[in-house]
Amino acid sequence: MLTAQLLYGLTGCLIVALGLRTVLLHASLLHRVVAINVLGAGVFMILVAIAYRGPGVPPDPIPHALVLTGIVVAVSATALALALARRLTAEQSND
Amino acid sequence: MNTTGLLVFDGLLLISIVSLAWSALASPDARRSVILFMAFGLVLAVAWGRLLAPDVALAEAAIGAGLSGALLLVAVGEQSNRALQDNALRVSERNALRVRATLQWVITILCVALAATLAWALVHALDRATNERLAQIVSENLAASGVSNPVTAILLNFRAYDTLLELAVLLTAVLGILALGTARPDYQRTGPVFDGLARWLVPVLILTAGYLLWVGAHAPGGAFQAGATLAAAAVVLRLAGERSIGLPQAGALRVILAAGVGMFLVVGLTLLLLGRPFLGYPPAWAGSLILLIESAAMLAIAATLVLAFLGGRPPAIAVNEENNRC
Amino acid sequence: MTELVSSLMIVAGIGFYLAGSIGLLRLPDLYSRLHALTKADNLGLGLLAAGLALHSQDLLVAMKLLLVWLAVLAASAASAHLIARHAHRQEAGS
Amino acid sequence: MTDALIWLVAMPLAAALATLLLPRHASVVVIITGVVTTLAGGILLFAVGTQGALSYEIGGWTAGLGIALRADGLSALLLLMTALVMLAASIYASAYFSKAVERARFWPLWLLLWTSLNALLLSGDLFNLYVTLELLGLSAVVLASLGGKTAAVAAALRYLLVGLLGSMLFLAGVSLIYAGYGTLDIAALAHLIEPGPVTWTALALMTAGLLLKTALFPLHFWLPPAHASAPAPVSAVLSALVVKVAFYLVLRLWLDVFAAVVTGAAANLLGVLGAGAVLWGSWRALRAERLKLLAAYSTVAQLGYLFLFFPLLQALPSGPARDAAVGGLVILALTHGFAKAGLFMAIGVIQQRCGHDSIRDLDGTAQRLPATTFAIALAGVALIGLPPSGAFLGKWQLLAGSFATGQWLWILVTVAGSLLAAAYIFRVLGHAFGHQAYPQRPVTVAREEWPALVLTAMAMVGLGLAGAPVWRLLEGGL
Repeated sequence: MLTAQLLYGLTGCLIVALGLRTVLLHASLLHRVVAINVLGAGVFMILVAIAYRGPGVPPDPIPHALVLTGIVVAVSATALALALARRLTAEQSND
Repeated sequence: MNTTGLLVFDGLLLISIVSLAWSALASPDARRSVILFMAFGLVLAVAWGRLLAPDVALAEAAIGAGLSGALLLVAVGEQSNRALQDNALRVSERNALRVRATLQWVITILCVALAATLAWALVHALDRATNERLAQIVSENLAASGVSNPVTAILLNFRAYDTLLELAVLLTAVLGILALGTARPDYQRTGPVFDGLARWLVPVLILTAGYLLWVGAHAPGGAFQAGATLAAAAVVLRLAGERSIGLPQAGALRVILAAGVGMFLVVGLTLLLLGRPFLGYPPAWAGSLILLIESAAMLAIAATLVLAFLGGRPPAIAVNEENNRC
Repeated sequence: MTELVSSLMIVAGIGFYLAGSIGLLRLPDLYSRLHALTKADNLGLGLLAAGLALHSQDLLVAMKLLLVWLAVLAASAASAHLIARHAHRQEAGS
Repeated sequence: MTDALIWLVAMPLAAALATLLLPRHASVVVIITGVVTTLAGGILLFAVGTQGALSYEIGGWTAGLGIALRADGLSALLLLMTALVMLAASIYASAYFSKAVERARFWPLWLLLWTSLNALLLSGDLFNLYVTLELLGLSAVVLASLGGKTAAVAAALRYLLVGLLGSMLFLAGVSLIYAGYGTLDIAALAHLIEPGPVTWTALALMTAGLLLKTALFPLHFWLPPAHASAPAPVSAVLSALVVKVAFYLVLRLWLDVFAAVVTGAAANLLGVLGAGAVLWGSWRALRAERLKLLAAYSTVAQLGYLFLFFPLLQALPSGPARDAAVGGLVILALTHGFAKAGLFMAIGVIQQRCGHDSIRDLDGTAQRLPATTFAIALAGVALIGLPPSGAFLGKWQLLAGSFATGQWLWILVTVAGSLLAAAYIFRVLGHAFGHQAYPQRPVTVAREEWPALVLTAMAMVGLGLAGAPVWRLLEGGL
């Protein structure tokens, strides 16, 4: 086990927990959207840490590909959440 | 570099990542929170670079921090967007506040427990270190994949089906955005300084997008990074107050949005009808087919991200749809 | 020799960054903060890029670093201008 | 033959693009898709029945390096149900949305949802499952928001956040699995799996994510508002299919992939949550003022029954008794799918024709919309679990398994839940039968009323009679 793998992997775990806490705490919608992105970044960090093989050694490319997919999915979901919030504001002001 | 130096660097990097994440989540001010989140993404990109994941670093900087940040920032900037900034729980009574404080503690303890469990499992998982095998298989098959960048080989050949569905996710999101509302009003023109910047930045960004798309075959890059860069060019134009930001009219726009999934399906199903497996490229053709799919995907991704930034149907589409009404 | 020069430039660059960051935290108003940030950081990045270019001993890498510096220079100049103008207009408005 | 697997995903996806580019011909495209997917589903079911489980390696890469699609009895049955329910709901939707602009927005998203349902049921790769879950979640959210009013948008937004949290937890579990086992392929993983911190934590994370998505009590809070405020055809598939495929994934993980490491205590926990769902969901359905809310809470309760099977299956030794219980579980899930889809469509007809869905003001509906009222009655019989509905067979197996393993608690819960279901169904029917003159024709608005009628009849008669073949298909499967 490499020190860097461990350091980055454990930080990933911490960031997941930080994100989850804000999601569950009924913060404002914006904070929850940011928090889900942070949570995702924590998971991605775990994946990238798993892939690392030490300096000078080519890393495992599979987690990298998974993280790339995950980043795109996350931005799609964020964009949709913001569009829904915008519509909600519009509907509320109509009521 | 010596090990101690690297360790100090890792330590500083991780401390700044955690503190940026914490302050982005803890800051009550929405705008500050978003800006800290963007900084978090950028520092994260440095971490990906440190862990020898340049493809991820590029995507994180362009999409994770850049465009997500821009989307969040423009949403926060809309003063009228109350739904975004209202607290979900409108509690004013003291009693409710006390309950809330207890809840806060329970959730915090729960999250600490989660972090500990995750860490415990991860340490055990890293101890086993069994995933050498699959990385080995990837490098053995790389020659037949049509590209020499292993990440691109996985995304567009070995696990191309994931990417097909991922493009379907993007399509779903953009159709949702188009269904939910109309675009935000145009910005005012920003004046000569920003115009000057935009005038040379936009061509450079378009050029960079083309380069990233092309280089993805053998070095870090690819359709997603290229698409995000292309979208960034349109965002710069829009911020400069341009009305036309490169989006085509309604019909052509629909074709572009469908192009990412569409090209994938055309290639996959054509191969299927020719007696090969779905998306089973012949090795001799693999490189060209991947570039073809990636080019279409880049346009679809760029158009999707731009529409997400606009926040809804551009005026042209909105008018077109009204005419269709029965 | 080049190694020494490049290291000195990198250290000097970091020094400018540090000064810029302290300025951002300690200076009293927005304009002086902007002033500290853009000037010091642009110079710091320039020194850093030059140091790294020397270190790499490769013309292509040096060109890329130069491009990075120029891009940041343009972007920070334009954004500092926008921020300052916005602040100025708000002051004038209120 | 195995090409049917990829066509089941490619067909609705291609149709989504076709309806996006050619909105004028959308209805034709959708009906063709429905017929073709139903045929493909039938062929697949037949093939699985005769040849056993099928798999298809995408791109020709061996599973592990690439992604494999897999179908066994369980997934083939659910695929066919998906095709039938989606086909019926599509016909209903073409009548439900009256404006061209509404339909132009609806069809591509509808077909993307359809794609994700099929892709999820066929996927043999953990990360690919994450992507299909996101596609499912996002398309379902957009469709649920098409109602457009404040309530619908607010519910959709909450639905989106819950769904995202669920898929992120799932992905965290997948990451741990990859770290520990070095593979994402489900079949390979099933052979490698062994007890330990990695496996337990990963299973717990993935299950937590999926329980959020399948709305198991007490994680059901998002479901009633989202399902009750969506357009009726969307509510139908949200309740009948979308939560059901998330449940399918729990089943797949617990009984197949992770079967070797699941403990009795964990299965009991799911059972207790299921019991909570049955009682709470049924009680809230009884108290609901609106038909749609009643149907949504009834979904919470019906999902609860499915989770009651977990402690039984854990306790039963493999053999005919356990196979019978698995069959009962699947029949119950299928029956609920047909019945609930039919119920929501019938409610949709009432809502559009009467302008409301308030239960108290239903008087005379039986005279104005006899076929629809009949569909509600049929669905109600299936939800209560009376013979000859498939649910009767399912609940019978639930009771038989509880007797066999001495787990008396589940018997009490099942009986109490069924009595509550009878109460809320008869409350609706009691209001629906008023005193007005009968019309000339039983079916008054064909395209809207027939789909609900056919689906609920499937739940009642079709599945009641088709019990034996279902059991044969599942034999030795899980």
